[in-house]
Amino acid sequence: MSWIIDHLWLIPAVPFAASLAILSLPNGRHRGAAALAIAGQIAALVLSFFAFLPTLQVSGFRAVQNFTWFTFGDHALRLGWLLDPLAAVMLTMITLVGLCIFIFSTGYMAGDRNFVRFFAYLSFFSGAMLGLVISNSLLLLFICWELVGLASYLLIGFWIERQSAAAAAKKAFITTRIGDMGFFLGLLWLYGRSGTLLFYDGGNGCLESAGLAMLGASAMAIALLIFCGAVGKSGQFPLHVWLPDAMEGPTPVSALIHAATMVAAGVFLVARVYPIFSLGAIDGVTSSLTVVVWIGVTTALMAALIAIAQADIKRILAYSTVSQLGLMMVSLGVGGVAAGMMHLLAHGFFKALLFLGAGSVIHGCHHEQDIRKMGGLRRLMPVTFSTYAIGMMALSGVPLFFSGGWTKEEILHVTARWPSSSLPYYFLLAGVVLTALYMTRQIIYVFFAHRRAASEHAHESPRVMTMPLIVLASCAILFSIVLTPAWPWLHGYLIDEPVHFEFARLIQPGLFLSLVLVGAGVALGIWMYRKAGTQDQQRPADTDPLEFAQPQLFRFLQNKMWIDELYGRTVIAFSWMSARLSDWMDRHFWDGLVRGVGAIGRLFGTFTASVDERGINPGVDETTVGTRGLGRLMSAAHSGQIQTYLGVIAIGALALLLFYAWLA
Amino acid sequence: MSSVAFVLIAVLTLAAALAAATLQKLMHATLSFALTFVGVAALFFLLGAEFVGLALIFVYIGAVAVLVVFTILLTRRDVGKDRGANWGGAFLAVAMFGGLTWAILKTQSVAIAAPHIRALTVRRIGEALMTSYVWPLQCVGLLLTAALIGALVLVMEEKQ
Amino acid sequence: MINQSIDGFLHPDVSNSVDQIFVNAKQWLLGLLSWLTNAPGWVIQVASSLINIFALLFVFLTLFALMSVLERKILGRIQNRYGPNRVGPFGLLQPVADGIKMLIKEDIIPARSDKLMHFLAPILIAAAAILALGVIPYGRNMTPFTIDGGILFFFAVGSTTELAVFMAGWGSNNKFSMLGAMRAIAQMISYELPLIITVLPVVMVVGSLTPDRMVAAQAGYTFGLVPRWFVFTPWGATAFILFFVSGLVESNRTPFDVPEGESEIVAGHMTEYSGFKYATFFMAEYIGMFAITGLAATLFLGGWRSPVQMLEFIPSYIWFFAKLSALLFVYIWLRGTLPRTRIDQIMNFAWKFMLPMSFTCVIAAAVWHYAGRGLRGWLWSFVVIAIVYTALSMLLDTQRKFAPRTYRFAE
Amino acid sequence: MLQVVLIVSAALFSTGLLAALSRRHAIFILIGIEMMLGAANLNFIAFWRFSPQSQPPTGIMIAIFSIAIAAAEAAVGLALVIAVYRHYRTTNVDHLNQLKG
Repeated sequence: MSWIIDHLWLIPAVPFAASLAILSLPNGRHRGAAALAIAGQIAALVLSFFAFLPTLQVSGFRAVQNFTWFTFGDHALRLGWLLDPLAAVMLTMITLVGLCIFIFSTGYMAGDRNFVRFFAYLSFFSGAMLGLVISNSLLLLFICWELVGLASYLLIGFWIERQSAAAAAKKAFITTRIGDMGFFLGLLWLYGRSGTLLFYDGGNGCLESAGLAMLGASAMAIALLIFCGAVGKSGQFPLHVWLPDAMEGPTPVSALIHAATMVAAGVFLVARVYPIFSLGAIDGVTSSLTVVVWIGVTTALMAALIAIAQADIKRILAYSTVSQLGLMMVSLGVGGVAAGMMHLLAHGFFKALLFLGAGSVIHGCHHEQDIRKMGGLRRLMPVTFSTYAIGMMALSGVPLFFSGGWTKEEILHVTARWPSSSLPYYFLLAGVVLTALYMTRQIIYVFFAHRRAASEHAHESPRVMTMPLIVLASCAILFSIVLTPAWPWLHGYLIDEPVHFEFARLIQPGLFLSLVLVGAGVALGIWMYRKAGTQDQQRPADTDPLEFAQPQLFRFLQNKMWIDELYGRTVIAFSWMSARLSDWMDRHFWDGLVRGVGAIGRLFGTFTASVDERGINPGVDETTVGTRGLGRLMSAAHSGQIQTYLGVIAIGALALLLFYAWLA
Repeated sequence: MSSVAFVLIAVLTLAAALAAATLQKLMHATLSFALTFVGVAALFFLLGAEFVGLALIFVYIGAVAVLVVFTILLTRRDVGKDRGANWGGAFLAVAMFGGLTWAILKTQSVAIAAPHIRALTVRRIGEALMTSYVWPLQCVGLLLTAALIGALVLVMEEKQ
Repeated sequence: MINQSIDGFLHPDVSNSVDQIFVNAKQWLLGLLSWLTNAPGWVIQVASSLINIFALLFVFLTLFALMSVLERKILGRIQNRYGPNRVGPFGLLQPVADGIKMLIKEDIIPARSDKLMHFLAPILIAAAAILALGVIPYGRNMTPFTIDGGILFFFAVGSTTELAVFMAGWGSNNKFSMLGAMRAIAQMISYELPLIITVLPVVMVVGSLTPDRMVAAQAGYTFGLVPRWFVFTPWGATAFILFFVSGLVESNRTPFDVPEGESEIVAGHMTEYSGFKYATFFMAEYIGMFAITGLAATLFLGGWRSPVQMLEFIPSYIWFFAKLSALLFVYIWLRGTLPRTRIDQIMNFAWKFMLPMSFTCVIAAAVWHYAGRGLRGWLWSFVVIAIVYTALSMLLDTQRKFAPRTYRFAE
Repeated sequence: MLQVVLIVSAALFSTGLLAALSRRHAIFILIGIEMMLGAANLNFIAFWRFSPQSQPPTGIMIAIFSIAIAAAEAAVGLALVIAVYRHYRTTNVDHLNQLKG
């Protein structure tokens, strides 16, 4: 299977080709579009699997294939493909989750008019994301990064006729662009310093010792600029505002792009260029990593808090995603690259599961997304409920059986040992409690309690939607096999360490602590929301218990801590003002200049016109008259008789013949 | 013997050609035209180019002449009288013949007798066609296909 | 060529001398002439050609006479009657009587006809038919005129027939004649393509345009049993059938005799001919038939070669004429069996079926050659032909088109 | 000897020219051109015959190709004549003077 290493580009190329093929289909060909997209995805999955195999055989496997894109002067701009454990696991996760979501979408989007377009975009996204994962060049990664952003934009605004969807798409695009600006500057700076953008290039890449040595003191600034991109893409504070709004897109999109894969790209990026971040680390701490930690902590806690007060099922999950991404960032920041990546992978499975479950719920409730209008779906949608519960427990970090529990454990473990400060550790512990709390709240609202308006006529989703749920739920559980501390295979695989089985490591004090914390969160949730949705003492039925108890706090959280409004008043207002100013300048100042230049031009034009009129025209006229006369004379020769022409040709040939004969 | 045959055939060919150029009855002129090419093919035979001669008969008698008679048949309503003799054309033709003859007689390098040559077999022609001339052959094939389609399109009845 | 049949009835030398008896006779005659007159070489050459020509004319005019009476007799048997049996023994002198009748009949020329063309047409058509006979090998060393491009000569001369038919039609200045001529030319042109293209595989496989080489290429026996005739290969069998059908059309024989369909257009281009000119047309038709069947035998049936190794002592020309007679019998048999087709059916058949199948034969022959000319090639070329045949029959919807005719009656 | 052949060819060419120039029927102009082409072919063959032997036989090859091209030309030319006749109801080139200047 080594040929796949030489043809790694095939993996992203297949979904791209599928996307192009789907775009060329006429609008009504739903079956064809779905078949093409799923076939492309299956092909990519198989290829990814084949690419995964060789990485198992050699420890520290890294296959690099570079090529020259173009040359300018002495410089050659080189791009390349890279296959290492990090890329391999990402490939497998993306294609597997993607396949589930593609299949789910055929059910979820079944009645949509723009079904074909949807699958073209999905395939396009898949190709771009796979390309991003296997890039061996920061530039190629950036290109795919932007393509992924484009796919995200197109899919958020998929229901383009909705005002809110269009606005959310625009918001997502612009917000992430702010981060990408930093990323691009970092990229340029890196190129300026090291002269290459290839990660690995036989010792000359920018992540290898020679390249890193050239960075010197600017490494921190470069790292932070690149981190800007990650902040934008992964919805970290302060650029997290776009991600909850992105839930305007179809639910499978939210599951695939805004939960499982694309938003994880920021984390992946940091993990990929980790050598730049950790350059010159003392005891595993650098200033850039410290920034990463604190951003991550802020995001994790803040998003978890906001999630408590949201009513939209998808929005809760979106804030949960933001929070989990923050968790991953913390893990990376404190030096636990493997832990962060493991959480990324596990999160990819269970968050996709949760979103698809939410999609199933929404589908069952006739596109109602407000959890306060649902309830009692447990009996109506048993498959969705059970899989959703698995996802919820994985997200909350219930230990032992759920993949999320092990990875969260790992992260807490790494964070506890961070030498700079122990504050992040406690914040994360609080985050654990909060996560359990808001997930419990959501489950109670949606699946327990009694039925409300939207769930009166709910129904279980079709086979094609529940099957991916079951697959993903199985993944969320089975994935934990390679995560347990007793046999931390994935950990060893990612950071290239030998793995051996040791049952004793399964029993740790941290495990009991998190069990207690999760238990506390769940218990708190059950206690707080036991009577949610029903009238209780003075509280009306449609009021949240928390809102009743702490209206101020609840409003603060419900309005997302007024961050959007803050941006509205500051950044956006400032842009608005400057735009107005530019407009005024344009109208009154620059226009005047342009008009003045125009007037000069017109004056000159008048002059030339008169010259034309007086001097040139008569001359041309005369010439025309002469030409016409000549033409009339010549046209007499054109008798229209073909034989005359033939005769003339014969005369000419004869003359030529005689001339040559005479010469000879 | 061969020179006697040559003179006979040349005279026949030229007489047929002249008939084709001057006969008033279109059908007779067409048949004279066919006869001319039989004569030319016979000249080819005498010159040792059997294959080309046969191909000439095949193409001109079997195809072109039949096409011509068909065309005459299809445009039959138009068999009007020619407008008298065209002395200009005749003069030009005679002048051309005179000029060519003068040039041929003047050129000393063409006053040679036939050398003895190896018989030209079809196999040699075939080998040449399939080796050195394979691209021209393909081009001619393409040209013939194009001509076939073009001719069909030209004569196809326009759909009202 | 050594005759290998030792255990035959005749000694090989005797057998050989019988086989070459005509060749030796001609050599002896020429030697005699040379000795008598001491004439220069070219005179001998002309004399040799003349001997060939007279021999050809004698044999084939006799055969024509024989054929005309035999055809009538066989047709009679097919129709459950006797046929001519009054003139001479078994009616064998019937053609002589017919000939005399034709000769002494009044020769009528239409007043407003194109006299020259009316006169020239039968001559040209007979000349073309007889010329075509010249290149066929009738026996070992018995090819009247060995031309390098013999096959090409055959078809070049054959294509002249179309012009002659046209001359007859035009020169008669008769609507029926013209219509008949047009029909004849249309179907002849249409079928000339498959006729020539089915010869191509043989030319390709043999690598020569000379009929003698083609006969030589079919020498030998597979397993000492089955002769290596091309008709025993899939492409050869297909090409032979296609060639045979095209030959039927080229000689305007039933079931493709619409140009002279008497119920519609009297006698086609021969309507205005009578007497000896009519007989000439008649003769030309038969001689054209001999030429086509002779070529078919040469190309596909091994020419003058014996079908069984044991019977090689029988002179080669006897084998050739046996094959010729067998094919001619099929011609007659078809005439007695099949009804006449319509002109549009003939045309559709030519362009939609015959032509693609002919091209398939060329491809199949190439496949046969490149797969080693053995059993493997045999199977592969069979597969090619079977695929194309099946596809064509599905495409052309033969089930519907060639179904029994349905009739509608006027009310 | 070559001269004789060339003179015959020149005569044929001139006759073709005569037909092309003096005939009024469009078909016969074509026929005249065909005769001129035939004369040219005769020249090619003659030059091949009378020159030192070359492998491949170039003169023969050119003649073969020119015959093929002439056939194509005749087919298209006659189709044009038929199309013209259908449109103008005449094949007399004297009446086909739409391009008169």
